[in-house]
Amino acid sequence: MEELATQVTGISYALDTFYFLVMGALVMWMAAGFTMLESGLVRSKNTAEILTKNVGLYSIACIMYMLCGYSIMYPGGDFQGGYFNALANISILTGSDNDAAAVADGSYYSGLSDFFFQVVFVATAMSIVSGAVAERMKLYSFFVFAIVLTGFIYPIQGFWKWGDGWLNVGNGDVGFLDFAGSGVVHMTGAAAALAGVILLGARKGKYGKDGQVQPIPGANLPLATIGTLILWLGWFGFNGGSQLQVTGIENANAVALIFVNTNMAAAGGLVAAMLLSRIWFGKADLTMILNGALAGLVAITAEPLTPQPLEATLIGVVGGLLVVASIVFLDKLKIDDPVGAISVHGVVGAWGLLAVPLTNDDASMVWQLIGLGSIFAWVFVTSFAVWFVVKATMGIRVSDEEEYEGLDIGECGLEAYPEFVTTDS
Amino acid sequence: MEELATQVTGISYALDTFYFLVMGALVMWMAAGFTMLESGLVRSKNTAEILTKNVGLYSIACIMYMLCGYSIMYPGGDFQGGYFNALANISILTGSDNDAAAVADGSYYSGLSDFFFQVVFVATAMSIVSGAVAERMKLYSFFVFAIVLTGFIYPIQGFWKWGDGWLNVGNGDVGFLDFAGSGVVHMTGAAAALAGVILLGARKGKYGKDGQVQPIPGANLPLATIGTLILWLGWFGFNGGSQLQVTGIENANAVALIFVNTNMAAAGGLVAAMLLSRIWFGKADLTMILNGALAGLVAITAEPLTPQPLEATLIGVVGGLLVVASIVFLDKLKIDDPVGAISVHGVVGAWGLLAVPLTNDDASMVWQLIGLGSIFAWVFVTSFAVWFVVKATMGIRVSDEEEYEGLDIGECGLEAYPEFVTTDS
Amino acid sequence: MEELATQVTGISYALDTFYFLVMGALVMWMAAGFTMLESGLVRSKNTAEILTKNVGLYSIACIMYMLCGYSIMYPGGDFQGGYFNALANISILTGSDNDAAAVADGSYYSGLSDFFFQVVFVATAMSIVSGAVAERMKLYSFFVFAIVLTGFIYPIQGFWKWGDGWLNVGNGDVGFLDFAGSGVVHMTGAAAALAGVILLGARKGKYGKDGQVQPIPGANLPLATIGTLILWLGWFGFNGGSQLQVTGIENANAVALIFVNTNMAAAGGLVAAMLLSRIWFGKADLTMILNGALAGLVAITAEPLTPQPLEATLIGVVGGLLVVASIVFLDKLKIDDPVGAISVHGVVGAWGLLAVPLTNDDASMVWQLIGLGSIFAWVFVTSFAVWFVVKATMGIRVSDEEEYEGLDIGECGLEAYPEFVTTDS
Amino acid sequence: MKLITAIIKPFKLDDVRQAVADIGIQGITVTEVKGFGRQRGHTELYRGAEYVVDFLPKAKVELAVDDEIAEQVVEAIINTARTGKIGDGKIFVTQLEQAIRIRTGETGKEAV
Amino acid sequence: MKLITAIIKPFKLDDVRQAVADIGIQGITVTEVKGFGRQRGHTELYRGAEYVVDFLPKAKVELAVDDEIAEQVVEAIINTARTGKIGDGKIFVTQLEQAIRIRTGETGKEAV
Amino acid sequence: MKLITAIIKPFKLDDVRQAVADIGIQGITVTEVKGFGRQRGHTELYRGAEYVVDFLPKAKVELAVDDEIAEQVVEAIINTARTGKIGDGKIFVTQLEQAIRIRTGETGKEAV
Ligand SMILES: Nc1ncnc2c1ncn2[C@@H]1O[C@H](COP(=O)(O)OP(=O)(O)O)[C@@H](O)[C@H]1O
Ligand SMILES: Nc1ncnc2c1ncn2[C@@H]1O[C@H](COP(=O)(O)OP(=O)(O)O)[C@@H](O)[C@H]1O
Ligand SMILES: Nc1ncnc2c1ncn2[C@@H]1O[C@H](COP(=O)(O)OP(=O)(O)O)[C@@H](O)[C@H]1O
Repeated sequence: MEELATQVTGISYALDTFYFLVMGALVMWMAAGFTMLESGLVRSKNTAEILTKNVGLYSIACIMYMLCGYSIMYPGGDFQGGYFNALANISILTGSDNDAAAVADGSYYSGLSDFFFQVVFVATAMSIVSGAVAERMKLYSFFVFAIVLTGFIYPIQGFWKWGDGWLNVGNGDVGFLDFAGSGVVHMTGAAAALAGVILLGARKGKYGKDGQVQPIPGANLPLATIGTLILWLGWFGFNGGSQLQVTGIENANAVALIFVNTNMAAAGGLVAAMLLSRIWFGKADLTMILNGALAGLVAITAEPLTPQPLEATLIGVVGGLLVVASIVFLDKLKIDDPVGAISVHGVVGAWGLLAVPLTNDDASMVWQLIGLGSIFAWVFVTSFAVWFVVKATMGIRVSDEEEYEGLDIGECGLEAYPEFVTTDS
Repeated sequence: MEELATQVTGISYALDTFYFLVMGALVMWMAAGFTMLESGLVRSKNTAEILTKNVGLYSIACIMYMLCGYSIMYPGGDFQGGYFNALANISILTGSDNDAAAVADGSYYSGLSDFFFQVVFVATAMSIVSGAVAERMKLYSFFVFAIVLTGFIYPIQGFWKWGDGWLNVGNGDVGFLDFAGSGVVHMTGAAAALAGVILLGARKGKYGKDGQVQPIPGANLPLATIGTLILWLGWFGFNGGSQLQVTGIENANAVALIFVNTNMAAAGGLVAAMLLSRIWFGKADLTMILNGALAGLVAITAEPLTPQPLEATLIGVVGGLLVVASIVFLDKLKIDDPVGAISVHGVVGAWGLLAVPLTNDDASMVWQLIGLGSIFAWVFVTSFAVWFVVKATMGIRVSDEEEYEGLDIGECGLEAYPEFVTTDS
Repeated sequence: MEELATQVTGISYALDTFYFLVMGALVMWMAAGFTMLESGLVRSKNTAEILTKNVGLYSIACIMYMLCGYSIMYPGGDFQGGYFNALANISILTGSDNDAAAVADGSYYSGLSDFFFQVVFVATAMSIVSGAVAERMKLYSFFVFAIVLTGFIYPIQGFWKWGDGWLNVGNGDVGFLDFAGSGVVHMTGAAAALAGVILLGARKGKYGKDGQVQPIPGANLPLATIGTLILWLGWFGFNGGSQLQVTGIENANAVALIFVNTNMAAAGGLVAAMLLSRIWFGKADLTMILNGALAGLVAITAEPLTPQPLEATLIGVVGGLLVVASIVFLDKLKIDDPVGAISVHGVVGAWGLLAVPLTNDDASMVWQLIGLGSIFAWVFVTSFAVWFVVKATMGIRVSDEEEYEGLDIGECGLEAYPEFVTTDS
Repeated sequence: MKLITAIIKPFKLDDVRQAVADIGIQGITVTEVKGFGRQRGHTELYRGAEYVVDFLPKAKVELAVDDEIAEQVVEAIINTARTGKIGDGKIFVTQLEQAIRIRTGETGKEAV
Repeated sequence: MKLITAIIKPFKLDDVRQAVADIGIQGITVTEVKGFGRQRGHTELYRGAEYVVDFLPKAKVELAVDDEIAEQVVEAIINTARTGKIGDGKIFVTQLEQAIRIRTGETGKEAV
Repeated sequence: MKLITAIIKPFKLDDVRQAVADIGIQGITVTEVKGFGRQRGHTELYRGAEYVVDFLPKAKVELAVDDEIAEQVVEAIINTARTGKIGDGKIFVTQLEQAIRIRTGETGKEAV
């Protein structure tokens, strides 16, 4: 009997850990999604560089989060209020994990599986930045920023909510909810990107003398499309894994509902962006459509569990409409974002946070606004400061000649498509 | 003791649900496979449009199946014989799922996980159509058809077999078997495609004045190849998930055998198509080889569980031979199918159905033919009618100029590869 | 009670089987990774051929391993010392699997799931070869070699270690460890590749008259990048599945640690290669960076379980540094390897084996060297012999004209990118 | 000898090739070019902003021919390349001082 | 008539087009070419080995113009295409015997 | 001055460049073109149907040279581009009225 109970506990622990690892692997796969999406939406002469940026930032995020980010964000019981004390809590480096006693005590999955799941989230946040600053930023300046964001800026605000900080429900009368990170992950990435873009300026030639927008088409739309579909797949892990546990009827049902809602929100966002694009511009602009699907995904991320599937679809629809409008609007403000990252993850991330109270009574609109505002403010201000320092020291923008010639030659010394004849652009 | 039993039930339920969701996610990934396959096999000037079609149809399929398809196909106990009564059964919209009582009653996975798994199947069926009508069909006419197929045509025949309708084993002396849908999904897609292609006609320039075939090579074979490999991977979910349950030694063994057989059939189909192509044409025609692998997969889909691995390989081999012959033959009939979808999913889908009795005694050849014939007739006739109405009202074919210039500009307003210099074709 | 115990056993068996199948599917996905990586690193005129090679070899590997490879490698209890007796043990063909009695006896997952997991490993080993001999080898000669390697050469050395042969710990005082196959899989592939490359010679124009290296840039770096990210994802299955079991707290923790270490080693390898490339060449050479990530993965494969995450990172770092140096060095020796496979899988595979004793006391440096040497010697010598015979009979190298014109036309009769204008190279 | 350069619509290339081959021209050289002229390009759209792709793909056909048949060749090109719609293109004729076949070193009439 | 052929830096193409349009030239034909000249190409790096991409992308602009305005056109091109840096390119002028508009059959001045 | 236009096999381009550079030519302009001639293209196969890709990739080399060295340049090209096999290509020579270096405005001999 007791033996059986032990066996059952071992199975339950294994299932939750395995579920967590599979979900984490799906989120890791999102790195490939961002990489392809961005490499499809830049010009061919900047493609090798954006590829380098993406694989580089993922690796840097993993290393920084291991070295300090994770312990800042999840300081655990020993946390006394000081963020940097948290650096002491580096058990992740010693690879210790739950033993039978800990499991008996209620730990239902491997601590390392938690680390794995969390680390791919940081990388996601950082990936958002790379698209927005594409085609003009210095490679190594970008990496310096990546170190700071993934090691410090992200974990600190992550701690506020998920690390049981002041924004967490249960701490007093807090009613701020962000299930899988519309705010903590997506809006964070967008806020950091926005700060960077403001200091960096638009790509040469993007805005004409009289302010009109001069489109700079992305070079390879099949890549942008597979990137979007990779993200869509990975998002099942992103949201589905955020339930943190699958065993038990309720948890299993929850994960299933999250999968369905995540999928429906993306479908809704895509169709909405397609129709709006058709009505507004007269054409089915594929890049807008892809952004619409991503907007649906971002929108449902803050609360994929309380809406019914039809509601989830509508939350996605609003996301899809918003993103199209936002992209056009930001261009009017001359905020040049080659892939639409700020609109998809920032504007729609905010929408996701504000949509939570519509279906979840535990959230209050006031607290959602507080959460939104404080995360945005923290990330934007600190990021601005870091970008500013980097700009003042290393510089953040390549020379005009390098921008004209393409960053591939300048930063990577090679071309992404060396044999293909391209028109100069 | 009882507590332990409850815990075990919770784990079992979670494992089956989780398995179902993972399999479903793999099938969702097939959407990316079709998208890449098709975007690699059309000309560059029609690439953005086929990408738009694929992501659009997936989203439409999800929405329509949620709104009515699922309840038509699985009317449940309340079903009284009238298809449209089924529309009442829309509990999916309210997101209710199995509670402890239902689980005690025998529900072993989340109902929503079932919906998730099913919805990605509909999308698969519809994806098959988009390839066959590529490079000449109007975008929005296609989407109108997608609404009807995914909301009505597919679910009704799906109900016949999987929704416990008249084609289901157990209903009287029925001996029709279609494990994962060689007929219900693949041949359905192909029949709808065939009806469309007949009304649509061939691409300009595909057949010369004296009837000879003038090849129109696909623009990007690496994309076609990764599309095929994505489909191969996704098919483990497609067939493996159709076991519906993994817990218990027998189920687990069954899922393992399905994985092995699915893989072997694809390998067999690929090698067979390669050798036949080598002997017949003198060259290893990559596009035929890729179709061969898909043919192997379609062939084994009707029954991946009773064949031994070696038999599965041979079923795939026959599929691979058939598909090459079928593609050449359909071209003789001037049925222009840019990606070979009708051959892969239709001709080989039929072969899959007919191969079931070879290894499974529960199926009878007569009933396989009845099933094959009735599914094909239903889908072909209704699809033909719908295409016909769409043609008479909105039109289904773009103008000659638009076809010449490419659908990307006409339908999407942009180009898939704007910077790359291409030869006019 | 007994019923409950049976149920629990069924769940446990199902979870381990399911875990194994999911891990196997991830490894199968690596086939797509190699395919994309290689198709991105060759010239456009050889792209269709390398795609054909990759999908073909995967299929051949599956068939040969089913026919005889698996039973040679895992002869089971009946094995009497003669390798070819093993051919008798072909229960895989009859699809029998564990019954309740066998499970009671300790079989904790489906035998077919084991076959599935193993078969994708062979394909991995063979994939390594195709990259190194790219752009000049005859297609069918390559396939002949694939038959021999996957059916015989690989399984025989695989038996030594994993099939409980003379290299396996527990057999006397053996202290050779290779957890997931830095040696058994990766170095094996590299040794076979090296033998082929030596007999094949360098691509025309790769080395100038005075020995200087004349780079032949790969045509499509986004493909190379997504290939690398696919491999990265698949590697979680490769290493994570090699734990063979996930149930139980210890196993679950082990799998989680393996995921984390695998990820960290890749990140470490990538960053190390990037920095070395920056310092040495002055630029962030993307192709080196991608090889760096793969090197990290190969390095950790021999022992992903005993290092702490930080140690895993450092093992990856050394791999990343080694691979850059090795690629430059092999070019000095005029060993022409278009994708760097020999460096990534051979040189770094050896490093992986030698790194085991650093963190695992069960391994001895002497035995690691014995294992390394005997695997390398066996594979290199037998492969050399096979290549030699193939060369003497069918020939292994295409004619100079075909090499100049590209293998796509010569072997496949079509072009990978027929519409795109490319510069002649 | 004359060097005849014709800028034509790309889809007329096969017909033109056929027509000049019928007259006995054995070789031509074709370049993909972008034409700017009275015929306008098309409008594209990207993320809500329109822009004009103002060139049109054209094929430039170059033929070196003997003086005697130059006129005939020009006629043949006009007849086959003409659609009557704007953008049909231009033919330019220049004097060719010398033509040499690299393989044989033949010059003049023999070379083309 | 004259055939003016200008090899220019690609990013100057729009300006040149504008300038000649201002003079009344209604059509031009542009080809992407590789230029080798005093201006050097750049160095690339691939897997540790350097190599020189020794050509530079240039745009070749061809215009058939009436004799009278030929000089003016050449001036306009020089003025707009000049950056003063090495690699600005060349202008070549040849005699054009005949120009024909395919659509109408017009020749000479009317054709260009 | 002369404008020398050579249609050659692409893989001979480097040799030709070297050869004319040795004579002192400092600049050339190269275009990728498709050649149709006595040399036939190859057959491709797609999904069971054969078709002929009937053009061959060729490199068109254009050089503006001073009259005095024109012949020498033509010789050099012939010597290096010749393989003796069909398809070696052609050289065309036309009279160049004027050549101008955009950067400096130099004309004639100085410009090339
Ligand atoms: N003066 C010119 N010099 C060189 N090329 C020209 C000239 N005028 C026209 N072209 C070429 O001819 C093509 C067709 O000219 P266009 O004015 O559009 O119509 P049409 O041939 O009917 O007069 C242009 O796209 C351009 O390539
Ligand atoms: N003799 C020539 N014949 C043909 N094209 C030439 C000649 N000389 C130069 N060019 C072209 O002009 C371009 C610019 O020449 P270059 O010598 O680099 O600088 P610049 O124009 O300042 O003299 C070259 O890239 C080449 O395309
Ligand atoms: N009359 C011509 N006018 C323009 N280009 C020509 C002419 N004849 C041949 N060419 C070009 O020269 C190339 C070689 O010609 P081809 O007849 O194949 O062989 P060869 O050079 O040995 O006579 C052709 O591919 C074509 O580009």
